Amino acid sequence: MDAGLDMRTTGTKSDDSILSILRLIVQGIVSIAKSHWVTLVNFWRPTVCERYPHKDKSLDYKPGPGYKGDFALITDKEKGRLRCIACQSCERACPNHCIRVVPAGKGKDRYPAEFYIDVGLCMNCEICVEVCPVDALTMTPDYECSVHDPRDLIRNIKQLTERGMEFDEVSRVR
Amino acid sequence: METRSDLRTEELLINMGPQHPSTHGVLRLVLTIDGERVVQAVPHIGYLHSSMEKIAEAKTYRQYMPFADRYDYLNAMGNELAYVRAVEKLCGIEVTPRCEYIRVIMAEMNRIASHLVYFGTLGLDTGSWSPFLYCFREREAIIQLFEDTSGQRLLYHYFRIGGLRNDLPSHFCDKLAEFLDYFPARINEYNDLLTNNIIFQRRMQGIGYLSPELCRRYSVTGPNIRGAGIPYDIRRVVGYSVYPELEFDIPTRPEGDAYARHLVRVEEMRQSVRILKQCLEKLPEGEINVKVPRRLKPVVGEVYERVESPRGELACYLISDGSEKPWRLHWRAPSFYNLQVLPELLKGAYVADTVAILGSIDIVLPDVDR
Amino acid sequence: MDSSLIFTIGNALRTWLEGLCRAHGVPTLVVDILAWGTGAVLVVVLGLLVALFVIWLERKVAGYIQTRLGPTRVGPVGIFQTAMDALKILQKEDIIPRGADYWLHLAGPVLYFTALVLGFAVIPWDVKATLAATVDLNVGLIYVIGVTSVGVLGVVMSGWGSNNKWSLLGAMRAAAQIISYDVPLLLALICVVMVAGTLSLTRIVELQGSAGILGWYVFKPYLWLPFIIFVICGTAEVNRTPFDIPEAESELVAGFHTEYSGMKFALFFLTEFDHMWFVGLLGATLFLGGWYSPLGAADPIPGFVWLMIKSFIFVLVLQWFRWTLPRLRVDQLMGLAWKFLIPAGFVALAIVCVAVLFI
Amino acid sequence: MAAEQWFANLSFYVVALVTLASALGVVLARQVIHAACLLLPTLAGIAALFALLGGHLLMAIQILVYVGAINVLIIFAVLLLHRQVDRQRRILAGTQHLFAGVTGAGAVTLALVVGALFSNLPQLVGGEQGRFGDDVVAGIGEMFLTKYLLAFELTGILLLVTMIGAIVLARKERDQ
Repeated sequence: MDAGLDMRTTGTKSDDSILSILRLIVQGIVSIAKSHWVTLVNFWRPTVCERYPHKDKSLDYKPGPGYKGDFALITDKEKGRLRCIACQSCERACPNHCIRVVPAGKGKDRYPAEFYIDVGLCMNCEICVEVCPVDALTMTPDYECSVHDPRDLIRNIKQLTERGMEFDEVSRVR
Repeated sequence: METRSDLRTEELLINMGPQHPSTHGVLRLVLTIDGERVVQAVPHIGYLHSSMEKIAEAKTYRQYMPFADRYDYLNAMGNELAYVRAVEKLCGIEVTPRCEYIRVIMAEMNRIASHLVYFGTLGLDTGSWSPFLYCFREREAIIQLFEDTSGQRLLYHYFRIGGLRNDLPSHFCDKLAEFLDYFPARINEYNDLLTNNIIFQRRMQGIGYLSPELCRRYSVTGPNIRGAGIPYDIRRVVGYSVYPELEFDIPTRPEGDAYARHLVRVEEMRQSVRILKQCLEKLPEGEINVKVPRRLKPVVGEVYERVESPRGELACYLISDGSEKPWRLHWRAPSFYNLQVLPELLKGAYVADTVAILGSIDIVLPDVDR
Repeated sequence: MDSSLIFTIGNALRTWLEGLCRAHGVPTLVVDILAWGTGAVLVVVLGLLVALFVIWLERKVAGYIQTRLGPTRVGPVGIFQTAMDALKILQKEDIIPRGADYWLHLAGPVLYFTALVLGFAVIPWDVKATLAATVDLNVGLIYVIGVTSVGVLGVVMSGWGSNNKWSLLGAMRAAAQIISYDVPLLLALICVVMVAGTLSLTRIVELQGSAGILGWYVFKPYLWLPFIIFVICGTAEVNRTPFDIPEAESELVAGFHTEYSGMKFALFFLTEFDHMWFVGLLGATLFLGGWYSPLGAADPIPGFVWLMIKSFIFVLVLQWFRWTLPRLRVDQLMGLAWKFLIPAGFVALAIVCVAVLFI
Repeated sequence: MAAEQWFANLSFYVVALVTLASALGVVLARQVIHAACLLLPTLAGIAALFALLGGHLLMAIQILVYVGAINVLIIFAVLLLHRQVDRQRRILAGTQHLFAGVTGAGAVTLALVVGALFSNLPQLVGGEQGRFGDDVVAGIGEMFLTKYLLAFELTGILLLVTMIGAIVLARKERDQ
């Protein structure tokens, strides 16, 4: 078996005596038997598949809080309006320039008239959430973002507000 | 290859890649082969070039953080560590002990995950399919912990300048301890399946010989140089972070062939388990973040910060001109240097060895091209 | 030994047809030709169906070995997955690469498939399987080896005809491999022939059945070494891991069938899995007592079913090999054949000589 | 029995035609690889002729040795050869039409003559069986070890010498 095993490189000499060949055969059989034992053991181990689009109860996976998924804008439930003050910090901080905020109103009543996030461009770094001075923007454990048309990846203020209804605070690791 | 002068066989010029299942990405190797032997191999790189270094010049120090994840995607935590340490050194920021320990935990977990991918893909390269799936099963445990901690599964953006995104989740230490308990037994199992398998041994032994001399000439680092018998490990040589407080060995093998490199990586996984166990024991309580100014403006100057990535010496070279953005950033990416030695290793190898040798030096193509 | 119902019906049909022919003055040859044709079609159809099943089995076995599930979507436990795949592959475009040698590109898969189907002609399915295409050739074993080794020509043709260097490398490897592994395989089979004293597959099975389960050749200690050689060479003949170097996804990008698509690819695919089953059939015939039941003569299960069960044991073992072992290198493959298996074959031959003479 | 004779004759003509046509192809093919591949139906056709004559052993051996081994080796050699061979053959191509005509005519004549000779095929069916009875293999084996022992052994020695010679020729020069 060691025809092409060129020992020039390692400096050791290949030993061609009958004894060493017999040892090689025995060693080979033992090692191959061991390998087969490993696969046999694993044959009976539980499978790790998660049949993703098929959601049955035991397999339905939900990432924990703090997962960097789709975006949401949090609504201040007491005041009945978005927390966002359209300060555009997130827009400036985003490394990929995938956020665009159109502010409206003046002073204390400043609010976002439009809020676009291009999820297709986003790289889930969460910098925008961190720079937000009023904790208005959050990333949610929502990970199913696939669409047929890339234009559908641009989130607008309506979608973001709707998703944010489930959240009172920024989603964080606990 | 010496043949008789009157017996001429045709030499074949053959393109391996950029679309080839075993080049670990879009690497193109132009092979001149004589029968099954490789006469000459020329790697062509750059198919994945993505201006990772140039991007830095247009981003602030904080904004560049997520990009640091992205070029060596198997070692995202390690890349972040290199970048974060470089910036902190530039700004003179000292992080808390707990933060240092968590960073080391993350880097070592990432090292295990990266070596598992290496182990599995080397199995694929040599024609064995099952190790790949098994390794990914074990890797999944680590990835799950990363996901619970950083919110992402591959490109984490978990480290921050002066700290971390958040503290560890409550179940982290128990889960990790559980993993560390069963993982060494699994390594033994996979050794039985692949490493000690006689076919695999015979395929890997004696191919792709890397001499210490060659390592020095091409500045090969990481498990590759340790497989050639030189105990060169940045964790020991520089002793950054909390590594001097931890006990671990630098595994080396004297043979210098592909099999030696493989054994070194397998042993490194065990050493990482050892480091992680100590880290869990010693993990101090306390804050994870220190106060860092919102607008980060380091002084004019430059730093060169080295860490040990699973592929070798990973360094971040930063030059600051005093503004919010780095004037220049350079990655000393280990894969790039390790790949350069490939033509030397492939001379006289079989076509089948080509993929095995390429697998054994363990490159990540985005890391090569950046 | 019960022959199965199908064969009984077939034989009755045949007798009736012959009577009909005689009554109307039509030569009975017509019935013969009809029977041969029917049998041949039956065997080919059976082969294709089994190939679909073996592919499904392979995916399931691979799945569970790798702690996955394998196909689950089409039909219960995904049993119709491969049938659907076959339907899909039928609709695919038949791509012929630019610069390819059209006729060789076409002839390759056809020859590969034909060579295998020819081999099925002499497999003894059951004790009275004369209706099926089974021919009790008195040189059956040589015929099987000869015919199946023709398949490699198909591989070489497609490798050359694809105008792809990887395919060419695969073809060259395949040619070298098959020629090398035919030698130890023949040596192992000669051992069986020496014990049986005949080359006819039907006779070999009958000889094994005469002494109950212990009469099977696999239970004769002096035939263990030939049996092991047969399994190893059988794996090599069907180009499966660890001997799949002509295909070698990770090196040669699937080798000789890289450039194939659609039905031509399906032919390669089906033939490969059918070939595996064929090796199982051959192994069952030569070493595991063919159609004989391990329970003895009073067993109501038809012999055909037993043959299937035995051949699928081989198939499962080959699949287990595949999902466990890494691939050999080209020189190691040759080294294994010439340095280990052929000497081992001669040793086995010597042992069997002594055994035949003195036992 | 007339029907059977008719069937046997028909089979013979079909097989003979295929064999001759592919043999012609071997000579006329423009590319070496095509010629080598066309050897396959030629040799297989001869095997089929053996089968029609009842010589099953010869048929099996013909397939095993000529088709399975020698033809594969020929193709293997073609794959390894330099492309120059193609160019040399193209020089022949100028005279090809004349060549084709002559060979074709000859082959058809030959086919007719052979067909006429074998038209009483059923008498000849069972050639081997006729000689050795039921067990052809044993019969031929016995012949080898008795009547033709010397020839058999000499052939063996010749093959051995050839093998050693081939190994010596193909051996690589040892590195100093």
